[in-house]
Amino acid sequence: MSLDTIMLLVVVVPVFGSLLLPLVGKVCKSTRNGLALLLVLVSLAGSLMLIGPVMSGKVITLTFPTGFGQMMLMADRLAVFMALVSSLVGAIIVFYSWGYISHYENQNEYYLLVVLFLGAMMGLVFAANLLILYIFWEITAIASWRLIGFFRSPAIVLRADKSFLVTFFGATMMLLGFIMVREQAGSWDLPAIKAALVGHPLSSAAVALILLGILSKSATLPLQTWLPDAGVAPSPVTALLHAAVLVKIGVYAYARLFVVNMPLPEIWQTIVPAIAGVSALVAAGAALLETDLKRLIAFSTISQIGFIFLGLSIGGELALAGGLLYILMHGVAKGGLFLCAGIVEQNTHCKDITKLGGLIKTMPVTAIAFLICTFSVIGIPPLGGFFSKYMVIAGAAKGPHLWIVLSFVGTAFLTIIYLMRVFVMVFMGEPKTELKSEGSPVMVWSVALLALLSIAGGLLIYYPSFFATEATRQILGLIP
Amino acid sequence: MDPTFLKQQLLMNIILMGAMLLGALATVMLRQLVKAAIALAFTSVVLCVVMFKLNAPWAAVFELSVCAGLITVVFISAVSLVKPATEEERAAHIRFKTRRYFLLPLVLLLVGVGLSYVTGQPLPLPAAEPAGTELRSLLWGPRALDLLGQVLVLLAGVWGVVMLFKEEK
Amino acid sequence: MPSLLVILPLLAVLLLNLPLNFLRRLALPAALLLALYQAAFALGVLPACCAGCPTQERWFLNALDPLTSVLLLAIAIVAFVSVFVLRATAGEERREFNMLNLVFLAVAGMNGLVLVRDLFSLYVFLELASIASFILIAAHREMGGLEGAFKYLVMSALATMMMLASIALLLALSGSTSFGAVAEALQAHARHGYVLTALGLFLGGLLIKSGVMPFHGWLPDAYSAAPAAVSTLLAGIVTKVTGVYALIRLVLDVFGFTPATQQLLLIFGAISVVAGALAALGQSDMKRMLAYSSISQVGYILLGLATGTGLGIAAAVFHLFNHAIFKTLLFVNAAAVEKQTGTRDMNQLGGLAQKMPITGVTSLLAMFSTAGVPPLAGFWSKLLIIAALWLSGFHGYALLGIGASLLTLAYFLSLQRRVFFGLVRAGCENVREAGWALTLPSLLLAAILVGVGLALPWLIGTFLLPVKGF
Amino acid sequence: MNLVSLVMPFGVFVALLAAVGLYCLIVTRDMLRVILALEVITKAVTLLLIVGGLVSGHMALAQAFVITLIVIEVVVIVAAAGIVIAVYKHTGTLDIRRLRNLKG
Repeated sequence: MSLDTIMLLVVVVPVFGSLLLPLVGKVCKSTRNGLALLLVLVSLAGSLMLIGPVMSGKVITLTFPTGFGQMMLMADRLAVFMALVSSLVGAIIVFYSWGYISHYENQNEYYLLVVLFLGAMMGLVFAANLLILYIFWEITAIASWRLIGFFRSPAIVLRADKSFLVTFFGATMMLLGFIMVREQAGSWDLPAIKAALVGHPLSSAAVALILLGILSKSATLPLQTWLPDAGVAPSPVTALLHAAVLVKIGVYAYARLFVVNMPLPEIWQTIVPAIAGVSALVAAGAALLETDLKRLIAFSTISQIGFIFLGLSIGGELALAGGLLYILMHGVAKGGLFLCAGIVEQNTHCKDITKLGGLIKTMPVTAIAFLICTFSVIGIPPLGGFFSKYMVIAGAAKGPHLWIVLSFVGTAFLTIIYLMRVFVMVFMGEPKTELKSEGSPVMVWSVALLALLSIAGGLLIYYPSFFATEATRQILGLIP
Repeated sequence: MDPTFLKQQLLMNIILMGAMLLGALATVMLRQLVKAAIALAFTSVVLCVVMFKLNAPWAAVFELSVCAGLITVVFISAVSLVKPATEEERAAHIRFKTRRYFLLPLVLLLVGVGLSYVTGQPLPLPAAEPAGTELRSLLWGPRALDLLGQVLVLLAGVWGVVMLFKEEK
Repeated sequence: MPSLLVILPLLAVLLLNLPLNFLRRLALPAALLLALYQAAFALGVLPACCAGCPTQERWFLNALDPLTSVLLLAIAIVAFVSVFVLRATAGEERREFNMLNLVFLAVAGMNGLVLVRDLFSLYVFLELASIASFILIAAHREMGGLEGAFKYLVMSALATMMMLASIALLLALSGSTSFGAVAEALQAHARHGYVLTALGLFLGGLLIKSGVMPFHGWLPDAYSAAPAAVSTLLAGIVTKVTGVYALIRLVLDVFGFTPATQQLLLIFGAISVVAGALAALGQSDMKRMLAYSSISQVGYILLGLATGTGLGIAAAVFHLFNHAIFKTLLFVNAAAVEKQTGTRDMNQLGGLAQKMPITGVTSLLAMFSTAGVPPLAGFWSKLLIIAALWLSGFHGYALLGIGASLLTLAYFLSLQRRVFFGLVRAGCENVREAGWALTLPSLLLAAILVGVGLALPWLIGTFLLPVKGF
Repeated sequence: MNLVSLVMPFGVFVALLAAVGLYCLIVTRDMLRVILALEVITKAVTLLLIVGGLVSGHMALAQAFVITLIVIEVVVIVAAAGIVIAVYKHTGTLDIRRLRNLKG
């Protein structure tokens, strides 16, 4: 099998395979669950197979001749890195769903949407054409809309609609920005655009419009409002949406568009980090005041996304590599946090942290997994989160904007406070609710796996950081 | 058509069209619908005369038989299905008529005055019809498509009558 | 033979009404067959049309071009579907037969309208399609239908009088009413007041016919009060052909793009896009919301046309086609919902997606297509319209169009939330999927939407010629 | 002689006729009178078509148009009358203000 076929399969198998799931589900439920996982694993396996070739410096491309000119899929190190992160976390989430979602109705719809979402994510990652990027971008929005409204009560559906409208607003603005790019560069294809834009920086209006789309997707100020509301979704979904994939779409698009292909004018290297800084700080403040467990973690996500944006936008090899590494580490750790929250919610039927307590006694594995993931997000060595945070801050400190760096250091301290507060209130102290035992084995295994990955990410930091550094060098054109 | 001939005819035509306008006003303002329908028929008859004078005999015949005749019949039968107005309604109609129609003369005056100021660069007359073009050959030749359309429209009218007028059991 | 498309419905009407009892039962299959023939014909000539091969026929000289064949295809599809809806909803057999006859006549009128290249013949066929629709709207003789039909009739009569007056003026100027001769005469005296009066009258009539804001008063009434099959036909294609298509055709072939026409189209288009969407947002009757949505989408078509570039025109025509598909689909589903629950009031519905999965999913596809969510067909047409506006320098209007697609999504999400999504409402527990006569057309239309959407990047170079290489 | 000055006197009367019809259409509250008003406008347009034929010298063409127009006009009027009568049977009145059921 040639490499471009593998790349195509990584995208096509989950996207079209997901459509089969409801049909299979009508016949046999366990087959459907297995098939759902299998589809995601195909993506994961495909991404793994692509590591070798891209690390040896290859860029895999696949072009379709169409009426819009060439349309391209492309796999470079950045894309493969991102595909690996999302399919890895995605596979764990689907696995966790086996346990979690079995209590609810509409399971067919659930698996269809989750797998479709992951497939669209793969398509987005490998897209080297603005139109393809946009199409997959919107498919993820549709899937997450239905997933947020999964429980269907009026208030929940209203919030789902709200989040869809906010992201759709951003996306349409981005589309207008793409049209402007098309007008300026004469092509929808990223390589062609890159070539055409050498020496002609992109117009600020186009940058601002595209940035609006990116910010809305990654729930960054001022378009962050939908994300805490989206916490009404089933827990694995919020984990998927927030932590692992959805918000990273925005980040990835930023890297793909503005770091790799359309270098930004100097001024944006101040504006974007500043937006990220404000967003991180405000969201951390909000997290400090929040008492709803899932909303709190959502605010924490908004805050952490700021770090990734800082790494990607400030310039410099170290910060950029740190930003990429952050995507991985945050995805794993935040996914773990959400899945733990899901277990807590399902067992106690309560999301209010002031009404919880002492759960460590009956749920030791969940509690420890939560603690490990918390440490990773906070950035305590030797966990994975420490290295990425260190690289981002250190890289940013080399830059000219000390005040931005200081604000991020402040945010990092706030992170320690609000996350430890959650842990203490939920798992330590006196039990305030009826104590329940651990969740189902599948769910507990999933969180334990994510916690182990967080540890492994720190102990074996050499491999991911080597990958991230290589990807960065390719992005910056230091190697071919 | 000879323009001087037209000029001679113009006065006559203006008188006729004045009569048409009066007919139209009567159609619009007469209280009883039957009378209004008859006023419309009168308007049609005058229009028919105008057409004759303008050298359009076939169209005039159609106007006379169909518009002045058939449509009036349709109208009067429609009106006859409707209960005659009560005393109250009549009184109300007279009261509102003056209030509603007092602007009409003003509007007409404005339209007339406005139009009489309109002048423009002269537009040349198009080439005249080749001699010998007859209505018959025209209708069955180049305009046969319109005839087909007419047939279809009449069929639609048949179903209109069937579906809208027929008493339901 | 394009003239068959007008003659066959006529023959069908005449033959089916011979006094033989068994013929009446053949009406439905005949209608379906005719629609299939027309679809096959349109698809068959489309490649030749795109290649620019002129056709010689006595009545319809040079009638076949891409615009015409796309419209013929859309007419065939919508007619096909509404015959199904008629079967499912008409009730009494006698009435169903009468309505079928009128559908034949309406289709003949639309086909003729699409094929003619003469102003007066255009008027004749336009009236034919309109008259058939008035009667169809009033067919059930219920108060709402009668009211809608009367309003439509009055506005439509006014509009056709305006057009006829314009035809008379143009006849005096050019001595002919064929498109070519009139266009020539118009070019010679482009800026004369007399010509501008004629143009204004004609465009005004067409704008009323298309239901563009602020001349839309009749449209929501006619759409919402008509019997289900009729509103499907009306919203999907009749008003689009009699209004929007005629506008596109005349602007392209006769009137030409002057800055004045461009401004006119842009302004009315923009008003319709925004005000239509805002009005839709406030509706609680399902079909009324769809009607306002229709007004808004017509606005997009006008915006695309107004650019006057090959890209914009192709996009406008494509959107017209898409609109025929997705709006028909939505009206079919509205008919299914009304039939199964007995109401169109969205506040009394809820959670129907669980009870009527096919209706729910196909509606969702149609709504997303309307709102311009990829990868459905509506996305591409909207993208092309916006891109055409932007590339022609109408940046404000492009921004407006993009913003309004957000409004579109907002009102459709509200519809979706109130009717299909959400918890099953009390009183809707026993609702089941409507019969195959309604689900089959839904599935067919949804398949077209998705198919065209997915295949468009490849179709675009073949069938939307001016867009090639965009 | 030119086209504008030839059409002008006729044009004025056509416009006046149309104005009468339009005015009535706007102010009347009687459905049958709405149809009468439409008829008046139609008369104006018929006259304009004949004038158009006259000044362009294509009288036969104009006559063909007028004949077609008259046929169509009759059908429209019949349909309108049918609708009005049906409404009358429902409501017992011709008052156009009763047609306010559909709103929004």
